[in-house]
Amino acid sequence: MKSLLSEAWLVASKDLRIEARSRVLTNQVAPFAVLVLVLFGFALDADQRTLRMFAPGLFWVAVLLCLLLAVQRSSAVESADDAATGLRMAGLAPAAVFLGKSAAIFVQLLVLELLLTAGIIVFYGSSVKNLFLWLIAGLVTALAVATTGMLYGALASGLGVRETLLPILLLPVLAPVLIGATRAYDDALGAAAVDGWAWTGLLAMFAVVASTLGALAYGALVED
Amino acid sequence: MTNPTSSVATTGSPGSRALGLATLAGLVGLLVLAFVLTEPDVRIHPSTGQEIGQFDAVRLLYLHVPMAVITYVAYSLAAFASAGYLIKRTPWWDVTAHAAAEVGTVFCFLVLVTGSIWGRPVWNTWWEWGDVRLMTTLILFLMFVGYLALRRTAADPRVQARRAAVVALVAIVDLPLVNRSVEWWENRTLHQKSTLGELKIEDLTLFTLMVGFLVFLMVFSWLLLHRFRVGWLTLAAGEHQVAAAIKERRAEADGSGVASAVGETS
Amino acid sequence: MTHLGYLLGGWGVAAVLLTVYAVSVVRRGRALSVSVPEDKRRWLTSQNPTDD
Amino acid sequence: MTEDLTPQPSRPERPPRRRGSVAVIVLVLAALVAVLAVTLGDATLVFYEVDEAVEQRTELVSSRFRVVGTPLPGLVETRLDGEAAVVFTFCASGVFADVAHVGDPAELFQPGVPVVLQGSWQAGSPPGLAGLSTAANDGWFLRTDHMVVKHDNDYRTDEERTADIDACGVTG
Repeated sequence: MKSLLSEAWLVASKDLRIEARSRVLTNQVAPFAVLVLVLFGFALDADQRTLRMFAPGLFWVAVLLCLLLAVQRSSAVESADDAATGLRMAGLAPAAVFLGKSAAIFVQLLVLELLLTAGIIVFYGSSVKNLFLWLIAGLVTALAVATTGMLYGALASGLGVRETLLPILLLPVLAPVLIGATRAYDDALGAAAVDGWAWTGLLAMFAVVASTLGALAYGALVED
Repeated sequence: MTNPTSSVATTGSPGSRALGLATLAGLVGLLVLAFVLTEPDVRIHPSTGQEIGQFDAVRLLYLHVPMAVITYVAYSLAAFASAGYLIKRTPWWDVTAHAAAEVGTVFCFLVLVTGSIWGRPVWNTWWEWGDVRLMTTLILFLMFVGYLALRRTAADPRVQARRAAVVALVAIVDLPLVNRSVEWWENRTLHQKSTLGELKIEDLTLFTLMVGFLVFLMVFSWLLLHRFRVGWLTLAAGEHQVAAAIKERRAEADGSGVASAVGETS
Repeated sequence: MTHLGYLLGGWGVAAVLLTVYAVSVVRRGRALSVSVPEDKRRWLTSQNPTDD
Repeated sequence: MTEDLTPQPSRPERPPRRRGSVAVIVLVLAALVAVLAVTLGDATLVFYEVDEAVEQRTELVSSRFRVVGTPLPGLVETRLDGEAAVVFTFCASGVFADVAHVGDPAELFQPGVPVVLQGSWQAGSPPGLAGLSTAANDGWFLRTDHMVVKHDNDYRTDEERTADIDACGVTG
């Protein structure tokens, strides 16, 4: 168990170092996320009340779009120069590779969520009414979508049509997560009267199952 | 038509032809039951004295409900065969899973469309976001659309089969939610509860629905059989082409003396 | 009959789609059958095929 | 050229192995179903019933929601803010609320048949309140703009199924 975690940490820190050096997150994904928020603003005709009401849903749609980019990036890093073979040859447990790469996506999503929260406060006039719920729901949703995204990233990788196949495979599976995360943020941002904690519980369960399933299935998916 | 070795090569066999004819006869029978023999759903409200019910729109349910059940059957079979493939790793399981998923998706699409057409007059809406069964069915459909998209990639068949099996197994998680949603969200969702579960149906209406199940099970079986054979032929054609190509190259090699040129002896 | 348009639409779309799909499957089968020798089409053989 | 290069009939790509992990995956999937079912059951609230909507009026005020109930006999056709509206009393579990529904009602809409309405609470009285015999008249009404009929699952003959209809005090 200890070695699994330390191997996962190795993989995660490797991916994060690559992201830090390539600056794809800061130079491309983050501006894209803000752009999505701005586009929603244009589309909804800049009505502050409407925007505030729909801010939770728009927030999570933006996160899912960024997730697609992050997962594509994560697989692209491995397929370039056949680095994936290198990883396998290094004798790392597939579960550790899965958890490590998911953790790297998770960290990137957290950065994006912070940025997007600032974005909806500035552009839509939202305010965080329940800071603790905002934090916990943001963490568990990021975990749920990062692990699910990583699993489907592995499913779609190496087929030559990853860019188009990944969204159609991944987004339907994440539909329940989108519903739950939106309801949780409805509560956290005071956009609607719902019980955000009940939904956060659901999201946490989803995250646990997705991590377990991903860690178990990843090995079978990458062995070729 | 009945000669299995007729000059036209088909995926038909005597059994499948008999099944096909029986299915067509069954469909005609179902149409007569659904449109001629059964009554529209009308009753008198006990207190207001007004006519209430679905009226003739109920005739769409003899189509919609059996197809929904067949969708469950098809997707369950696809998931079962996918699990079978992951354990046995033989093409038979993979071809079965693919065939069941494809036919199931045709049925699932029709379930969504006919449900929508029924919902417009009866519910007053083509689509209702406040209905859990509608949402879970749509997600199920989209997940299997993704499955079929994955199957159309030009990957190594074994890689593709393995990944498709995982996609099908994850997708099938949604199926119990679709099926049980009307019970779990009993007073929270628009969809009516199962009629058969509580036996709130009788006589000719029940009989027609049962005939509907049987007929659409036959339609499904016929389509599955032929779709399976198409999948099987696709595999065989691939192998046969490779074999023929090797034979051809070999013939060329023998003819031009390449074999001796490269020092091979036979 | 009330809602006749909806009834025709619902049954019609099912009939059309199922027919189109069935025809496409049969046609795919015919096209492929030509390129496969008869012994690979095991539903044509008289004895029951073994599971492989 | 003694070795046969033609492809062999398909055979297992490798012997079956790790049945255990397949079993674990199946178990995890089963757990996911259970988890989704239990948590969704707690967390999802697609509709409020009329009595819940009345009870939680202070929390619900200013938000849009769906509410299910049975319209009582006595429909008043009127206008609200210049649009055609139908005003009636809505009931579930013996709790009443007044409704002003803007726009065309559903084709199969009639008293005694449960409907789901989408809208929000408004303070005041709906127009045409005086025409309702069983009005709640509590200083609030539901202003709704989307109506769907909640159909039941009963297809029996009149004698048996009428006994089951939730009358909700619909006494004519």
